[in-house]
Amino acid sequence: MADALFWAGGGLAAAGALLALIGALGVLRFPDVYTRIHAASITDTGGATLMILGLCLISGLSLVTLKLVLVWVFIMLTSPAAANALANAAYSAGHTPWIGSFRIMQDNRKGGSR
Amino acid sequence: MITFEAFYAAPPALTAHAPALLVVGPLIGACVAALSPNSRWAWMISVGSTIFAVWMALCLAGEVARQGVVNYYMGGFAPPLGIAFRIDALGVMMALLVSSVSAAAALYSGHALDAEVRSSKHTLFQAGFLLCVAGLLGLVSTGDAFNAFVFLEVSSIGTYALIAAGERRDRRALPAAFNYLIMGTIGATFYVIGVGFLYAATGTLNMADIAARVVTLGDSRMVQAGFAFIVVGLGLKAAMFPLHGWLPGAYAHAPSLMNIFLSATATKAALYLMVRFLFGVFEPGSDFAYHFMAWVLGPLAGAAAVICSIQAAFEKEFRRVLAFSSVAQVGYILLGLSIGTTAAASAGFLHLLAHALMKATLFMAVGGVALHFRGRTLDDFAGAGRDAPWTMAAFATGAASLIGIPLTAGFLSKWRLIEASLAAGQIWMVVVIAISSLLALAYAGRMLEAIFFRTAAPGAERAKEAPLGVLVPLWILAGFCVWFGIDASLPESIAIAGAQALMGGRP
Amino acid sequence: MSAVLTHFNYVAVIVLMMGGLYILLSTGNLVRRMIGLAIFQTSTGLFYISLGKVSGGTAAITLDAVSAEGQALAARAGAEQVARYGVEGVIYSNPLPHVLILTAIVVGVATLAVGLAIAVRLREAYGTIETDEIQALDRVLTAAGQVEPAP
Amino acid sequence: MNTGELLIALALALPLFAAAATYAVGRMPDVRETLTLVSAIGLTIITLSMAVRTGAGDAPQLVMARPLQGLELAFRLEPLGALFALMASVLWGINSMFSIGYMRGKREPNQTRFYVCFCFAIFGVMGIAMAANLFTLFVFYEVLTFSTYPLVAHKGDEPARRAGRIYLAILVGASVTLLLPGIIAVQAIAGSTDFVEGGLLQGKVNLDVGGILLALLVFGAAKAALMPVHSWLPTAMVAPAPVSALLHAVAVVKAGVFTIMKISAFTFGPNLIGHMPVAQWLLWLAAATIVISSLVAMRKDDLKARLAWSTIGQLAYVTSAALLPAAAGFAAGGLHLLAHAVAKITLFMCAGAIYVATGATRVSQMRGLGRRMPVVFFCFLVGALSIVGMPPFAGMWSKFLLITASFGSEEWITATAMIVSSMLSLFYLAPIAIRGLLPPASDAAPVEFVRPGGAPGLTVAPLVITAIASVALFFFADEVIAFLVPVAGAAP
Amino acid sequence: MTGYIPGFDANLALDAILLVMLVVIVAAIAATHRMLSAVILMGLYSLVSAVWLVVMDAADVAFTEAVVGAGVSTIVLLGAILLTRGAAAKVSGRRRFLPAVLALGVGAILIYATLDLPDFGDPASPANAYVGRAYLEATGNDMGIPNVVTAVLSSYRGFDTLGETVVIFAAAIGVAIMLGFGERAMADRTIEPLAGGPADHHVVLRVAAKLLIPIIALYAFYVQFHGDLGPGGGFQAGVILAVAVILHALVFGLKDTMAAVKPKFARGVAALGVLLYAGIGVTCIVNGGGFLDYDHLFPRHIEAQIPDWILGPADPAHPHHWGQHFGIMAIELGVLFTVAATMVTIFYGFAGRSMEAPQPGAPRSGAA
Repeated sequence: MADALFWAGGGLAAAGALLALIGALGVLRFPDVYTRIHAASITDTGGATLMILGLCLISGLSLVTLKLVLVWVFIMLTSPAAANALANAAYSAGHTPWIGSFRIMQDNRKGGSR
Repeated sequence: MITFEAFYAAPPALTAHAPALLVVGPLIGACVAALSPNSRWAWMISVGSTIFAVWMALCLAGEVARQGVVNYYMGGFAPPLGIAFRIDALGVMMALLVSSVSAAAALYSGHALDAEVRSSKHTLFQAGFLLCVAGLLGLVSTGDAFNAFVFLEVSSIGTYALIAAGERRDRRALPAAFNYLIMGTIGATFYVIGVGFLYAATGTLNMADIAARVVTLGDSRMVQAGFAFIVVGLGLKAAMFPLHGWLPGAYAHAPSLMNIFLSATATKAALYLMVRFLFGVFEPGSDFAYHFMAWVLGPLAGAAAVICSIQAAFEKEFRRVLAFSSVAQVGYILLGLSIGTTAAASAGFLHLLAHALMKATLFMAVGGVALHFRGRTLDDFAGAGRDAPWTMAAFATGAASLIGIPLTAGFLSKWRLIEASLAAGQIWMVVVIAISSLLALAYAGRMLEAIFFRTAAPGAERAKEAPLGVLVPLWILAGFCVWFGIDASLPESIAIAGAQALMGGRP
Repeated sequence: MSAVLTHFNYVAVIVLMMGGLYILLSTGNLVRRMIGLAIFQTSTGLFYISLGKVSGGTAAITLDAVSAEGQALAARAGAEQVARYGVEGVIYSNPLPHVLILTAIVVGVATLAVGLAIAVRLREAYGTIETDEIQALDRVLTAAGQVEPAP
Repeated sequence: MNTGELLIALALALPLFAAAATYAVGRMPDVRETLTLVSAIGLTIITLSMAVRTGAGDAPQLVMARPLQGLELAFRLEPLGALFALMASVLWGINSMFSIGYMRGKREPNQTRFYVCFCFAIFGVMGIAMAANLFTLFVFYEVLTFSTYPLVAHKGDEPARRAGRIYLAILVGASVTLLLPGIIAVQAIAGSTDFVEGGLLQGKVNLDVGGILLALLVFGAAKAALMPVHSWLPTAMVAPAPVSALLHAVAVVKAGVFTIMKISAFTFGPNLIGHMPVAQWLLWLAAATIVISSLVAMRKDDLKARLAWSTIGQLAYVTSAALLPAAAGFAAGGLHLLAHAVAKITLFMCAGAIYVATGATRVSQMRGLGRRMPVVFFCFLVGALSIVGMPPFAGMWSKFLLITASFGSEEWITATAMIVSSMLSLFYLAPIAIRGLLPPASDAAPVEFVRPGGAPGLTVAPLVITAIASVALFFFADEVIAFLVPVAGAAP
Repeated sequence: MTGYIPGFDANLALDAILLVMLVVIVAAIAATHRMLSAVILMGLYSLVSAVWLVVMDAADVAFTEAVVGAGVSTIVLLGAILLTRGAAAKVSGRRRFLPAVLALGVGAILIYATLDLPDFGDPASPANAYVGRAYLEATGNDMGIPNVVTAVLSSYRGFDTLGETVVIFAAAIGVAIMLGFGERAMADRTIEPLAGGPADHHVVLRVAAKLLIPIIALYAFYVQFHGDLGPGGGFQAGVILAVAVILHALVFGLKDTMAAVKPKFARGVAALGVLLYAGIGVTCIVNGGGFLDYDHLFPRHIEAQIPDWILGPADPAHPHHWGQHFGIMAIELGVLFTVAATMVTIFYGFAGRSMEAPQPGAPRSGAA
C-alpha cells in the first residue's frame, strides 16, 4: 500500500516537473510577452498542483499534508495574480498582443522580445 | 602594573559585569538616541553613554590590574560552547582608547553636527555613532573569532553611512564611502574565510581554544591559509600598506566627528585584532609567522611609513594630508610590532596611543575651524593662524607631535621605536623612521607654514575661531599631547602592560 | 580521483566565491559591484555550510530515534555509523556553521542595503554610477579647486 | 627645593613666562618691549648667580620629569653651561634692545610673534646650557630649532618661507637622522645619556663604534655648521638683523658648538677622543671648513652673507677645540665661544643699523658711509679686529690659545688652517670698516639715509656696549679660562 | 578517512547538480550586460542556493536565504536600479585581465588550502566532531528545545545574534541617513513615488493582496513562534512580516502604507527591538546571572510561581528550562521587531526616494 502510494505520488510529481519544464520551454519559445506569461503561469499552477498532490500522496495523512495544502492555496492565490499583474504592466507599457495585432509579426517580435 | 584605584569607584556587582556593560552601554545608548525627540537629547545621550563606557573601561582596568586577565562568559556558557570576552592589559588599553576618544568626539559633536548634518538626521547620526563605538568596543574585548567579525561589521556598517553623510559638505564623501564599503566588506569576508579555515582545522571559534589546538596541528595548509586570509582581511580593514587605498578618501571627506573618531580608533582596532591573531593565536615562534613578520610585515610597514608620507607631502587638501599620514603612522606601529620583542611591541603601542591622541587633536582642530569655513586646501587655510589663533595653536601642537618634536607625545614614542629597532639590530628601521619623520616635517610643515606664515588672499573666505564647546575638548586633547610628551609614564605603563600581555613573557 | 569527489563541494564553492570577486572587481558599475559583493559573501557562507554537512545526517532539529523518520535515517546511514557518530541514535549535521551563516547572511543584506543607498545618492549627486565617470568628474572639479556638496 | 634647584627652575620658567606675558600684552608695544627687557635683566641676574655658584664649585641639579622609564628630563649646572647661559642671557638683553630699535625702525609686522619666539629660543638655550644628559639636550636643541624657524621666516614672503624651509630641513634633518639615532645608540650602549665627568662611553665602546657615534653626533649637531651641513646658515640670512644676531651670536650656532663640546667632554671624554681616528678626520674636516669658508667669505659682496660665512669658519675653530686632545684647547674653545659671540653680535648689529638707516646691504655700497655713521663703523672695526684676533680685543686670546694648543698636540694642519684663516679674515672684514671710514669714491654717489636721522639710538647703543665688551673681555680672559678649568681640567 | 565511505547518495548527486547550476548562474551574471537580468539572476542564485542549503540540512539558513536573498535583496536591488536608471549599463571592456588574475590567484590559494580540508561530509572532522557535536549533545539538557540551531543562535551564541540584530539596526540607520525614510514622498504631492499610487486597473492585484496580506502576517507569527520546534525564528519572521507591509505598499501605494505604518513608528520599533534584546540581557544581570544568561531571567521566587499551563509542568531535573524558553522567545521577539521594522524602513527609504528624471543624453537602458 505504502509502496503503491509512493510510486503514484512520485509519478504525479514527475508529471508536474515535466509540466514545469514544458512551461519553461514555452517561456523561451513563445513569440511575445503575453503568450510567454500564459505559458509560465499555467504550467506554474498546473505543475505545482500536480507536484503537491504527489507529495501529499507520499506523506500520507499528517500535518505535512495540511501544510502542503496551504502551500497550494497560496500558490493558487499568488501565481495568477502575479501573471495578471505582469500582463497588466506589459499592457500599460504599450505592448500590443501578438494575436490581436494588425501589424506584421516582425514588429511584434521586436516589441515582445525586448 | 597600572592601578586605577583612584578612578575605581563602582560597586563590585557592576565591576563583575563591566565587560558586557562596556559594549551594551553604548548599544542601549544608540537605541535610546534613535528614539530621542531631538538633536540635543541625542547629543546628551551620546555623551552620557560614551562616558559610561569610559567608566566601565576604567573599572576593567582595575580588574585587569588585579587579575591579569578578565574572562566573561556571555550567557553563562563557558567556551568553546559560549562566546567569551577575554580582556587582558592590551584589551584594556584599546578599550580605554576607544572609549575616551569617543567621549571626546561626542563632546565635540554637539557643535559639529549642526554645521555638517541635516538637523532631521542628528538623532540617527548620534545613534549610528554610538553603534560604531559599541562595535569597536566589542571588537577589542571579544575572545571569539566569529564574534569579532560580527562586531567588525557592527562598527563598519554604521561607519559607511556616517562617512557618506559627509556629502553635505563635499559630495566626494559618497564615492569614498562606497569604496570603503567595498573594500571593508572584502576585508571582512576574507577574515570570515580565514576563520572558516581555522574552524575547519580546529573545530572551534574561541581564540584561546584555537591557539591551543593549532599548536598540535603542525604545518597545516588550512592553518596557513587561515592565517593568510585573516591577515589580508584585517590588513584591508586596518589600511595596512598597500591595502590602504580606501582610507584617505574615506577619512578626508567624512563629517568631522567621524574623522576624529575613525582616525584615532578604527584602523587601530582592526590592527589590534590582527595582532591578537599574530601573537595570540599563531605563535610568532612558529616559522611561518616568524617569516611573515620579518619579511612581509616589517618591509611593508617601512614602505608605508615612507611612501605614504611622500604622498601626504604632495597632497593639497588638509584632511587628505592627515589621512595619508595616518597610514604612514600605522606603518610605524607595525614596524614596532614586526620586530617581535616585548620592548618593540610596547614602543609600537605607545606610538599607537600617541598617534590616536594627536590625530584626534588635528582632526578636531580642522573640524572646529571648518564649522563656519568651507576651506579645504592649503591655500584656503592661508592666514588661518591669525583668524583662529586658539584652534590653530592646538593644531600646531598636534602637528608637532606628528612630526615628533620633543616635548610632545610623538617624540617619546618615536624615541622608543628607534631604541627598540637599535636593540634588535634593525638599522634599516632607524633609517626608515628618520626619513619618514623628515617627510612628516615636510607635510606638517607645509600646513603650518600656510596657517601661520602666509596671508589670506584678499577676498578669500576667512577662518573663524571654533566655538568654546569645541575648544574645550580640543585643548584637553592638545594638553594631553604635551603632557604625555613631558611625562609619558602613564601611557607607557599601559603600553608595556599591553605588550607583556601580548607577548606572554617573551623578551 | 577520490580527492576530486570528496572535495568537489569546496572547489565548486570556491569557484562561486571567485566569480563574485571577479564580478565585483571587473565592473565599474556600482550596482553590479554590489551584486558581485553579495555573491562573494553568500558563497563564503556556502563554504561554511559545506564544512558542516555530515553525510547521512539530517537537519539539527532533534528527532526521536524510534520515530519513523529516525528509523528511516538510521537505515540509510547504517548502524555502525549511527553508533559512532549519532547523538541519541540520530546523526545530525553540524548546527554551528548554520548559526554562523545565518548571521553572515544578515550582515550581507545589511551591507547590500547600505551600499545601494549610497549608490543611489551617488547617482543623485553625480548623475552617474560608473566609477570612471565619477572619478573624471571629481578630477575636473578638484583641478578647478571647487567642491560640490551633494544635492 | 634648594636654591640651586630654584635657580634652574627659574631660568627655565622665566623665558616661558615672558613668552606668555608678551603674547598677552601683544597689543601694547611699549609694555611688551619693556617686559622683554625686564625679563632679560631678570634672567641675567639668575644666570649670573648660577655662574657664581658654579664658580664656587657647586653643581645644582634638578630632575624635572621622567618621560619614559630610564629617561630623565634633568638639569645640572657645570661651568661651561653656566658660561653659555650667562652669555646668552646678557646678549638676549642687548639684542632685545637692538631689536626694539630695529623693528620699530623698519615697522616690521608680526612683532609680537617675533618677541614670543625670541623668548622660546632663549628657553631652548637655557635648557641646552643646563642639560644634564643628552636626552634633555636634544629636547631643548629641537625647541630652539623650531622656535627660531618663525624668526627666520619672519617676513612671510616666498624667499623667507623658502629659507625657513631649508633652515628646518637641514637642522631637523641632521638632528633626526644623525643626532637622535646617535643619542639613542648611546642610551642603548651605556644605559643612560648622562653627562659624566671623564666621559660616559669611556671603556664601554670600541674605537669603531665610538667613531661612528662621534660622527653621527658631530654631524647631527648641524647647528655647529661644520661642512657639509653648513648651508642653512648663509640661507638664513634673509631674516631680519636681530634674528641673524640671535642665530650667530646668542643662540643657534653657539648651541651647536656647545653641544659638540659637551659631547666631546662628557659623552666621549678626552681619553676616548684622543685615540679615535674619526676625531682626527673630523679635525681635518674642521680645518678645511675654516679655510674654505674664509675663502668664500672674501668673495661675498652682501655684508650679511660675508658675516655668515665668517661665522662658519669661526665655529669650526670651536669644533676643533672640542676635538683637540689638549686641555688648554678646550678652555680656549670656551673662551672663543664667548669672544666670537660678542664680536659677531656687534658686527650683525652694525649691519642691521646700517640697513635700517640706509637700506644698504652690499659691501660695495658702503664706501664712505662711515663718515656719516662713525660710531657704527668704528664699532664694526672693533668687532672685525676681535674676530681677526688682534689685540686688544677678546678674540686675540682665544685664537692664541687655540693655535698654541694645536701646535702642542701636534695638529699641524689645524694650526696652519687657523693661522691662514686669521689672515684671510683680516682681508675680508677689516676693509669694510676701513673703506667705510674712507672718503666716498668720487664717481659714485654715497648711499642716502632712507630714514631721517640715521640709525635709531636704540640700535646704536647696544652695539657700542658689545664693542666695549669685546675690549673688556681682552682683560678678563684669564678669569674666564680659570672659570672653565674644572671642565677643561677633565681633559688631559 | 575515518571509516567513512562516500557511496552513491541521491543527496550527493543533487548537491552536485545544484552547485553546477549556481556556477552557471554566476557565470551568466558575469556575462550579462543588462542590470535587470543581473538582478533577476541574483534572485535566482539565492533561490537555488536556498534549495542547496536544504540539501545540506541547513533548513534555517535555507529559509533565511530564501526570504532575504530572493526576497528582500531583490526588492532592494530593483529599487536601486530603478533609482539609478539612465546611468547604468555601460559595461566597460577594460579591466578584465587584472581582476581575473586576482580572482584566479585567490582561488588557487584557496584550492591549495582546501586539499588539506577533511573530506566533505566527514562526521569525524574537527569541525563536526568537536564543538558542533557538543551543541547537539548539550542542548537537550541545557535548554530542552528541539531546534538546536535556534538554541545555539539564541542562547549559546546569543551574543552573536545580538550583534546581528544591531547590524540590521545599523543598516536601518544607514539607509535612513542616506535616503531618508520616505519623508519626501509623504510631504510632496507632486512627486509620484516609486511604488505608485492606486491604479484602477489593478483590481485583481488588490483583491489578491487583500487576501494575502493577513495570511502572510499570520504566517510570520507562525514562523516566529514555531522557531523552537522547527526551522524559523525571529529573523525569518521579521522579514516575512515586512514583506506583508511591502506588498501593501506595492499594491495600495506608498502613502497609504505610510499612513498605516508610519516611518517614525518603524524606526522606533527597530530601536525597541534591540532595546528588548539588550534589556533581556541586562535583566539577567540584574537577577544575578551573566549577560544573556536566561537561566537567571527570572528571580527564583518568581520562577517558582509560573503556572504550568504556559509551558507545561516544570521538569524537576532542569528547572531552568523556563528561563531559557522565555529568554529565547523574548529575544526572538526583539529580533522580529528590529528586522521587520528595519526592512520596512529600508523599503521606505528606497521607495520614497523621488525618481529623478534621467539626464538628457545619458545612456538609457539596463533598467528598461
